[in-house]
Amino acid sequence: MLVLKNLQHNEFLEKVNQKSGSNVLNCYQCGKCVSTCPVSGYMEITPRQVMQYIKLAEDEKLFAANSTWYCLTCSSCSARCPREIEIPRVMEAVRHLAIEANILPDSSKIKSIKKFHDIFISMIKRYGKMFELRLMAEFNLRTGQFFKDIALAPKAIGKGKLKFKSEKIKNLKGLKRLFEMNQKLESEIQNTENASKHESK
Amino acid sequence: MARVGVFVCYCGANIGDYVDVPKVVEEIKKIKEVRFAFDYKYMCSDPGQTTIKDAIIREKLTSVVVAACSPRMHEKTFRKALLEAGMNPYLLEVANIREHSSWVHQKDKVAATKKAVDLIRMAVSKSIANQQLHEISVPVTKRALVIGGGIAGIQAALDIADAHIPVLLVERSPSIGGRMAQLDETFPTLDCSQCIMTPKMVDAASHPFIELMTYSEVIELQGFVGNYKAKIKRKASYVKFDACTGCGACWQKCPVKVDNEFNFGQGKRKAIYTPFAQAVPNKPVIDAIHCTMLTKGKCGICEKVCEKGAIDYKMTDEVIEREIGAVVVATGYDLWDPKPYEEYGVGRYKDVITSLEFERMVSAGGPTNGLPIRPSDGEVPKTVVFLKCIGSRDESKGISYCSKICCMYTAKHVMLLHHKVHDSHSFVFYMDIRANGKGYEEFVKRAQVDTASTYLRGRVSKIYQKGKKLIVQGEDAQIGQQVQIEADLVVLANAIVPQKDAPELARMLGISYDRYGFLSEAHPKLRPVETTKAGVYLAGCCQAPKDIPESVSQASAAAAKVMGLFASDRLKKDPMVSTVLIENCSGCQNCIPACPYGAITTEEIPIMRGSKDLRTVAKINEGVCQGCGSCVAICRSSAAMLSGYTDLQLMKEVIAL
Amino acid sequence: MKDKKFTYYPGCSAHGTSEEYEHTLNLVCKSLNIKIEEIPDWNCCGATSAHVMTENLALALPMRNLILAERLENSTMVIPCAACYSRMKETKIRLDEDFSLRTKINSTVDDGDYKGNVAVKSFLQYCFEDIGIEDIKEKVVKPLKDLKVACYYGCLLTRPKNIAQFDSPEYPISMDKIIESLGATAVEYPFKTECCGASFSISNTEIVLDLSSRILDVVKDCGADIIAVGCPLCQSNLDMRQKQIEEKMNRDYKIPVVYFTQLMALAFGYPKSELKLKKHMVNVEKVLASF
Amino acid sequence: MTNSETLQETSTEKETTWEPVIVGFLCNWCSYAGSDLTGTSRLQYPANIRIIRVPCSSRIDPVFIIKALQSHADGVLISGCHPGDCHYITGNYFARRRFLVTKQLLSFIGIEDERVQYSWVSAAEGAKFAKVVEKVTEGVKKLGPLKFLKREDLL
Repeated sequence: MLVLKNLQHNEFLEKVNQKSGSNVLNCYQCGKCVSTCPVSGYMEITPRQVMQYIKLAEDEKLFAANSTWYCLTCSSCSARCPREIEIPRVMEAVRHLAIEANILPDSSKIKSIKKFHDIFISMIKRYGKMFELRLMAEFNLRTGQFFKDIALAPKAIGKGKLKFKSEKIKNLKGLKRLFEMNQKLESEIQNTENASKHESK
Repeated sequence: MARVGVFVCYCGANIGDYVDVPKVVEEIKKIKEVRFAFDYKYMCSDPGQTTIKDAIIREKLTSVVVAACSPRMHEKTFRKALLEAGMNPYLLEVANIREHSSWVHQKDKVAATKKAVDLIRMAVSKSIANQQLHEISVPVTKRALVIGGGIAGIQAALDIADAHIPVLLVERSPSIGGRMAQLDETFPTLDCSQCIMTPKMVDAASHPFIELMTYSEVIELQGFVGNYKAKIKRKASYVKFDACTGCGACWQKCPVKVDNEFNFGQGKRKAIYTPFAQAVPNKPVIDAIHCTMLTKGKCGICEKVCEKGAIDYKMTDEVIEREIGAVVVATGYDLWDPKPYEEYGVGRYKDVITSLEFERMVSAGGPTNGLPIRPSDGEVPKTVVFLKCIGSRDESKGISYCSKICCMYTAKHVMLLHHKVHDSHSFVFYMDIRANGKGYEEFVKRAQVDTASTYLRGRVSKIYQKGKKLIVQGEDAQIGQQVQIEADLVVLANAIVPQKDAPELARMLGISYDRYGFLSEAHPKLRPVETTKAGVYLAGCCQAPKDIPESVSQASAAAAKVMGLFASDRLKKDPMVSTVLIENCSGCQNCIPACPYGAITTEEIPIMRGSKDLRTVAKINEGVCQGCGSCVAICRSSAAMLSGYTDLQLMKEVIAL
Repeated sequence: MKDKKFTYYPGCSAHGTSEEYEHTLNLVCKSLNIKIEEIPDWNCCGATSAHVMTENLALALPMRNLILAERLENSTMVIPCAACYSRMKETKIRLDEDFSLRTKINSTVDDGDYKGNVAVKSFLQYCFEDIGIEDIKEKVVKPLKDLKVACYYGCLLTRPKNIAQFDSPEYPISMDKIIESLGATAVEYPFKTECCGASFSISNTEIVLDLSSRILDVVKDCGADIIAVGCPLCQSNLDMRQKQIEEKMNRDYKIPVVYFTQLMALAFGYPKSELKLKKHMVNVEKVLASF
Repeated sequence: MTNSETLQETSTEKETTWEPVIVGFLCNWCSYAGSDLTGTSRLQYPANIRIIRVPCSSRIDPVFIIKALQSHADGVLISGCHPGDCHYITGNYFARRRFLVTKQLLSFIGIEDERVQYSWVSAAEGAKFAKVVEKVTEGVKKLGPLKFLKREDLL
């Protein structure tokens, strides 16, 4: 049974609202998002339920679910939401909080999705640009699925779809700095948040 | 020399405990205009009032100040006392030393006392400037104007007329009956709308006290409560109603076919037509846009076939003027256009229809004689999906309010479908079921159980064509899963919205309306049928979404209000209204736009007595004036004056400190 | 027609999977006398990963490009890739309406001096709004008579509606209008903006197969010969993965998936050999044989 | 009329410190009713305010405000119905516009903003009225007595 605490000060809700720019309290559970979402069938907690969990301040439950990682940010839901909630950005907010809290769903799928994004970003960091082939290769290697899409690769390469050449951007230094500074920003925000948390406690 | 009497009340302990009353009296006695000051436990009690009356006579008082509770509480009481002592009641001033002193400064008796003294001093000073005022009384024209011939309008008209008060019932379409005439059966009893409606329509048309004006519109309302002047435009019908017998020869012979708007374009009507079979009056009008005789001058068949010679192509609009005492507005509602729901393919898929289109289909007198069909191929639908809250409760695409009746009529549609097509099945997508009326919840239960229909909680996200079927994609929130239905027909319960021209009407009548365009009542709870304009009342859906019982009861309520208004031959009115000192008036006319009630006009007066040269000055209609004083504050030459709150009175109050 | 000029942001895939998109875009602009000025030293906008992982980086990466773009003298910045376009536009909008956020992120970019004076448009939007159907019609020399095209917009060209601020998020018609102006027929079908699975292409393939198959099914039903797209991800999902889908769902589509620019170039009279049709997995030649 | 002395003497009994006098012009339908509600709900507020009842805030002539400041008032509060709720449909809009102009005039002749304040108080906002009065009183107290405008020959 889920035991509900006094929700007068729902920190989780406040954070999500602040990050997403929408007010989750507007949700009246009509379910149009679920019926819209192309992947809601794959989600452990459907978008409609996500909204409710946020209202109930059940952050861990959400962090541990695959839902926010499966969101494709296709925005079909927000285009149809009668209460004009930017659901993808709510999902994003929850995901970011999960990353900050460093809680991942215990599923290889999610791990591989996250891996993919990590590789992606690290590549940008290294080259300033992205190369599908290297991305695919690196991803498959790191996730130990050496032969995934092996059928596609040669054909794709043959058709010049996937290139071996890799151009770098000139101002890589600047880009590195950009990465570092943003990292700092993120951590600063977290620290201040934690600080405020301690104060409130 | 003014002789003011001051009466300070202890109000038991309410004032006595926190204000040093004897001290107050002692202070007040120092004011030289104060002839008599006296304190008493309960001034509002009989003995209290008696002391006031006696003092008035004994001390020949010129004005009276009662220091007690808020004037909003007992001003009337004490005014009566003055009257009974033969004194003009408006020579009274009340100093509010309870709500404004003893109750709000309970911790500081000295300050409270001091304040009480000041408040009384101010009242005394003002009362000296008070003048004798006399209740205004205006005559009443005992004729009511009812705008709109739907069920609300008809009900109001009948109730008023039954009290032997003449009623002018104005309807802009060719027949009365309104929306209700379009309905098949009505919830929660499933009695046939026509059967209960038609008798009332006939009564209204034949009632000796009702003057029915169809195909007409109210275009102007002048004047004030009890004394309105209404201008009504009678649109050219090209048919002499007095001559026409409604035999129908004309519309049978008319060659021009037009989409039937009464059935939402399902089926055709002629260019000369009555909107529906039971129309009242049962006399046709010619639709000037489509009639070839009026557009091209060709045809003229109806004229030939009409034995009574009732057709008159030369007819023009005429404006009729009537004196009116009160107005009941019952202009009804419109339906929200669901086009913004692109995801439902509204407009792209023929078989996605609105609730009222479905209503016409299943109604016996409708285009398909009561058989529901798929507009695309005319086949009888077996699987029908009903979607609720289309436009309602949807800030993004529609409006944020609940349309109130959709839950009920959808349940009704489910039943009607089941009755007409036994092997059909209904799916209903809902967010909440709102069945808060007598017998409503039971009705919904019947719809769910007796017809074995499937109610699904959730909103549909997408509808698309696959072969002949419509794929309806939604969520069943109970099981928390996406569901898909292969439907033959989809019915959208689209929202109730105000008539498009409701704001125009409101401005013309001088009443207010809300952000949606619904006409506003004077008070949401205690004055639900009145408007802020005296003598103008509301009935039915022009004020907010309502079902039939509510519309009818509000109509009767409005009728009762009209009767109450007409009960006396003259209307009494608070004399605290504005007047113009014409000798001061410069004729700048700044006051005219300042008046919220349009009570101010101008008049020409001689520059000086006997002179022929005229000048323009403001003229205030005390019947219309509500006494806000905007004109007074805006007047540069202090010509406008608000009785009871004159500049002198307020100024004296200000400087009395 | 007076000369037009725009700032061009290719996006990473333009130099990889979708070079035929960029190539034909150039051809199209050439025959419309539109000058193209590529942003010097542009960087990846972060799509589709940055915004998944972090908030600031997802804004900083596009912002750098926006700043570089502002240094060129063009009023508009045009982006072929729907994903890049979406990130870029969202960043712009959020920076423009939130000043503190703007200054915060701006400080992380090398000599950042963001002003917000460059309009961001997808190439589709640019064709529809800035070039205009009429001017496109004028240039058509080889009408694509009775070619039945299913215009597939995907998610990001018209959504989120407050970001894209273009056409309809549910039932867009801009590409259809363009295709019609080329003499082809744009078929009516209900899945114009359903999601193809996008970035899951690599990391979560079976979802992509599932979603893309739904789209291909509907397109097949509506009797289209070919799918026109404006997004490299959609293209690769529907084209590269089509065979896999056919195997998995044992269906038979064989529907070529091309960029709408390729069809424009074709109609503008460029020989097929120049359209890089060979780059597509599903054979295109058969369908376009008659042109 | 020399009531200033009596005023002094009543006040001197308790405290010798200066207490401001504030005149409140309240519209009959919202703010005056609201102030009554403050009373009936026994909410306490500073005793400095002297309330004058007018039918509508639009009745208030700027001259009243100036006159009040010229006589014994150190501050003025004007309060009417919330925008849109005016009992006289549009009265409070007129009042608001007129008040803004008056404010400009007053600040031009050197009257501090806090001395003359405007507020919306509905018939249901007893608590709000108490707050408003506190706010005004505090503001005026800070500024101290209003001297230079005073005149002795009133009327």
